[in-house]
Amino acid sequence: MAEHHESVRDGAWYRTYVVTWFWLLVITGLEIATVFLGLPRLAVILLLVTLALMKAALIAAYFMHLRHERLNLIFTIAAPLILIVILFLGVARDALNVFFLRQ
Amino acid sequence: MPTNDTTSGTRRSAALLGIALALLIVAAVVTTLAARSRWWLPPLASAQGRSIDQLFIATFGIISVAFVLVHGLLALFVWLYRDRGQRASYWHENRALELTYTIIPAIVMTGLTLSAAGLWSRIHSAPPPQALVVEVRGEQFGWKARYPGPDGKFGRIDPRHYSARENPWALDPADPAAQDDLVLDISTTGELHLVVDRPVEVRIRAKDVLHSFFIPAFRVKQDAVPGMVTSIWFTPTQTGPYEIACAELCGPLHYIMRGKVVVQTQEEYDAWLAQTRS
Amino acid sequence: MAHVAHAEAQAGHELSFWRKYIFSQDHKVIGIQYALTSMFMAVLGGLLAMFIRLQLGWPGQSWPLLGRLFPSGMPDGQMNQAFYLASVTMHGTIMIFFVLTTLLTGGFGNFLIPLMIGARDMAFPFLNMLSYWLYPPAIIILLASFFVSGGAAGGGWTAYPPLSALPGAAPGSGLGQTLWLISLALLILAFLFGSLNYITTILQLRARGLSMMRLPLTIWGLFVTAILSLLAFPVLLAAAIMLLFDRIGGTSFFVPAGLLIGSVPVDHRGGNPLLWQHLFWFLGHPEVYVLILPPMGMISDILANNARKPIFGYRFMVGSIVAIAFLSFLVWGHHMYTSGMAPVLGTAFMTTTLVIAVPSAIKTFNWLATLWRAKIRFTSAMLFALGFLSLFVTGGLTGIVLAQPPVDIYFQDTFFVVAHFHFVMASAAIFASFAGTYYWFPKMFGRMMNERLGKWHFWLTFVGIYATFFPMHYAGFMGMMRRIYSPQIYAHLQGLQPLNVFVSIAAFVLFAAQFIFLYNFFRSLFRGPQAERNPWRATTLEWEAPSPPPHLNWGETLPTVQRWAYDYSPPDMAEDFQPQAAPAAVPTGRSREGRGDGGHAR
Amino acid sequence: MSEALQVREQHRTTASAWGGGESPFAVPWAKLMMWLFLLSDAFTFAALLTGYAAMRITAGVWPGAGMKAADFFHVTTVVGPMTFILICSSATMAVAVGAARRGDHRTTVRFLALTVLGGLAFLGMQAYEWTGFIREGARLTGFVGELGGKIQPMFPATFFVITGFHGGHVTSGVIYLLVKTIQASRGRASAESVEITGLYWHFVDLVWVFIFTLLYLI
Repeated sequence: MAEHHESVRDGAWYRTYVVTWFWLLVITGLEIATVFLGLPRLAVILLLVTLALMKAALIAAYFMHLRHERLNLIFTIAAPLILIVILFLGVARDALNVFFLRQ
Repeated sequence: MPTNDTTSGTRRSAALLGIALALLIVAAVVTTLAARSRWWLPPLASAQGRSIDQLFIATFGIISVAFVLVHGLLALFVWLYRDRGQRASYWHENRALELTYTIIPAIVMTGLTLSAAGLWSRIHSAPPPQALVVEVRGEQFGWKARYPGPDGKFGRIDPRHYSARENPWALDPADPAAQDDLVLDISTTGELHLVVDRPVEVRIRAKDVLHSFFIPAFRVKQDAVPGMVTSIWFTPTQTGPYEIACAELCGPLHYIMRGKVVVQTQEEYDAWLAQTRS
Repeated sequence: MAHVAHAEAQAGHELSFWRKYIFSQDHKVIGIQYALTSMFMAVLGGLLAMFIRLQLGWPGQSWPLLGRLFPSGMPDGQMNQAFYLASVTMHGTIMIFFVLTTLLTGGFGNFLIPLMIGARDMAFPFLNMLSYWLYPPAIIILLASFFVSGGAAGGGWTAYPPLSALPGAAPGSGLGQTLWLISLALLILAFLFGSLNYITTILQLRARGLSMMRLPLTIWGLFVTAILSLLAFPVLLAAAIMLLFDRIGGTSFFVPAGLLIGSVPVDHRGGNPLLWQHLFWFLGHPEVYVLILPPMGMISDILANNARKPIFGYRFMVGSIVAIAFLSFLVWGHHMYTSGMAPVLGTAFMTTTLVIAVPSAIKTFNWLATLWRAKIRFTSAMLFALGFLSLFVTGGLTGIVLAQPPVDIYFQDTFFVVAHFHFVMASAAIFASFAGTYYWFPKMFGRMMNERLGKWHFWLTFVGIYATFFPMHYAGFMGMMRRIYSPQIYAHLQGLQPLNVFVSIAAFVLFAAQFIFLYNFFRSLFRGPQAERNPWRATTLEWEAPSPPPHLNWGETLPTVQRWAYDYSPPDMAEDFQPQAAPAAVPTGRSREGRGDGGHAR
Repeated sequence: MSEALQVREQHRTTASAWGGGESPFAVPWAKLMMWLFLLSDAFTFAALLTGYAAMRITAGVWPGAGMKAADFFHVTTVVGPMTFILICSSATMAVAVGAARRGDHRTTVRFLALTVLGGLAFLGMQAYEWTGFIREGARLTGFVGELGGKIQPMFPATFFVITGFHGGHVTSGVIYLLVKTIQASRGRASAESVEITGLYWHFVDLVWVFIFTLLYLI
């Protein structure tokens, strides 16, 4: 039932995983380095969020095999995530307002 | 078979429902007209309330038209198309019709959005510089108010100095600006005094839980949120006494959390202030 | 598929009574369990409403007889404030979460989904059983809170902190509030299990030929509802966890520094009460669509069936369900216009809220167009469906008033809001449930309900609802606040009392009328005439199965679907309906334009 | 529409992926259900993290004036390695899934066991990290001791609640994996069920990516 396309030849089928694993570690290293580089605050935040999103994408795409699923499943999983962004933006914008109205 | 209602049963149901829906329209119109004299918005006493009432009346007109239209059509259809042995038409798609009743509501809603957005931003604009500034505080279960002293400054607050009798506002005695602040209990002994035709900015605090500062006659409502100072400004236009209510559930005695506000002329207000301070 | 094989193996031997009726994995039994439990809770929630109306109609009046029944809540027969607020809170909580959500998705959803899509059962029957069996413990915990010290939660169904976070703030904020949170968390888990099942089942287990654009709108409503629950309830779960930590662990998610309860300083600092409102309404608004989308679907099917006419504008109907569902996640802030939320967000939320009016209008006019040149059969189900249409419009229109922040300044937290949501989501959803019960009762139990009693029930309920809730608009105009124990001390609310007395009496009549339904329901259960397979001559799949359907629903083979769900009165056919699974009939004459799929695939 | 057209339309419907009778995604139902569960769980974590963001924004300075979150944690010595271990366990899980798909039971069991070890190591280090943080004065209610007045009380509270919630997920994941390992060693775990276990485990890792970034680094 669980037939999937394999993108790598037999014998080296774990290569994708090793490569993914390697990149995840590299990005983690970069993340930790970013904190200690003393960059401007906004740059640090942007950089860290970008790196985190990249890691998440790697995990979902390769470890969770999302890349090898049908496109409609990918959309089904990814589309609702936009709501998280909306929730975050709404709450964060209002939290800023609360900050300014603090007594 | 239960589906085969007798023709007279269908006819009776159709007639009843048609008449009921028609009566519903009549009843809604009649009671609303009757309600205008008894059960309506309290008499208006603020400047911004005019625009709010106008927007409300406009919206009310729009929804009344829609109410009558839909119920009228419904009454008509249940009567006209009751089962009389005819065959229903196999008609289930008409792009032009559907687009019509997509676009018309869309236009109406756009209009409402624009007018309401304009009014909303006016209500929440910065208060004019000559505005009177007062603070009110909601607590279980009453309202207190604070006027700044002659220095025009509100003193610092420190909850550690709270004392129900001596220092109900928890003013910090170390702050010189706090020495001359005027604190009133506007639920029991005192009243919130405002000046007619002079804008007032009310800063709203909460001592314990959420409350909501509600003056029906001014069309003013703003929650008192613990930990922050919300504010609202408006211009009273009629002298006289009005009442403050709490509109946010704040505990068992929420229903008695009432306050008093008095709108006076500038002279009366000055006299009151001088007398109270002394 | 694996589960079917498993289920078939199970069907081979007789199940014990317990496995068959109590811990059953059959979706039909679970659906009926959900429905019956919800009915019990509805009576309870209704009773609480009667307490509220008793107090508001005659504040200060003593009722010695009731006082003897409820010595703690009504000492000397006079209701105390804490008991009043507990009634208000529990009425809301029970009706929204424990009645309507469970009845519509748990009851109708469980029963109808597999039958209407031609499946043998849910994708994961065991999870389905688990979902139901989280519900009774949640009820027990919720009801137990009436008997703890301080009584049940009294902070309203929205449980705004700090009132709900600080045990000292009110009698109901003690243990009662904690139990309320735990009970709700259990129920959220039940909804999550249910939603997982519904979505998977509808996506994966549709019968051959039943494409998404051939689904009956009931299934569309339930499907989209399940998605809403799946995505929105976790947010409330997270908020409930935070509130529990605030109450038990001493954290301060929702409690800022410097608060004093009486003159006792509160030992919390750093929190933000508005955060709860955001998270709560991020669930809360989709939740009201959880209560209205399944009714919209059910009503569409019942209208089409009894009008003997295809539903008008099927594609727009599906589109508007999806649009409403998506928009429902973007409008949560319209509950917070006066809360101290940033004004710019008020503008944004007003815009999204008014946009929702458009798909709602599409649906209303499509229903009306369905009735045009129809052949209407006035069964009890149809009467309730038409009643739904009226209530939905009446309640929906007042939503346009409330959506505008400047106007909402005045109406927020007044009885105008109470009237609005009692029309649009409470009454309308209850009408749809009644319509659904009259319509699907033959399929559920194999017996017919009494139509005469059904009509009496309809007329009393329809008139009762308008008499109860329409005058509440006027109380709102006057500025009567929600959740107040008595309006008597306010100058602006003088002259209101006759209105409140009228509303209370109407509410009592309305409540009493529901016993006609209960009598009809239980009498028909045992005494009703036997129902045939397809008593309403409907097109959808559930009517292909015997009444009541056997375990696994279908015989040897699953049905194959040939056409869309609304082939009523097709031209050139003697019958005025053609079931979805009926083999293609040989045409008798001229060309048959628009047949087959209703023009969807083109 | 003629009869022929109708027949053709029916063929087109039944031939489409969405035409019923099969999964439109070509995945087994249990796998779809796991994906949906993870989606819903993502919203729980998102709400918690949004709450955390609201706390931070409202507080202004975080965790206190002139301090960084990273000052309180052993980012390079403990939290970094924790992240490393979780990524590794995710990789071993992926290998186990790949092996299960090929019917290579020995490799499946071995790598599942490795994943369990990774999970346990992660939990152990998290316990160590919590202990250290508590020893510095962190409590659920706020900091105690000399730092007490200078640090936002919601700093330790959000930390404990969010990492605790994640730790709970890891713990249930370890139990889930343990069951799967035993089943696999007896040859009773299907490739599909191992893959579904894997999805859950990778999700736990994926959430940690955000927790690591938002709680420890930013």
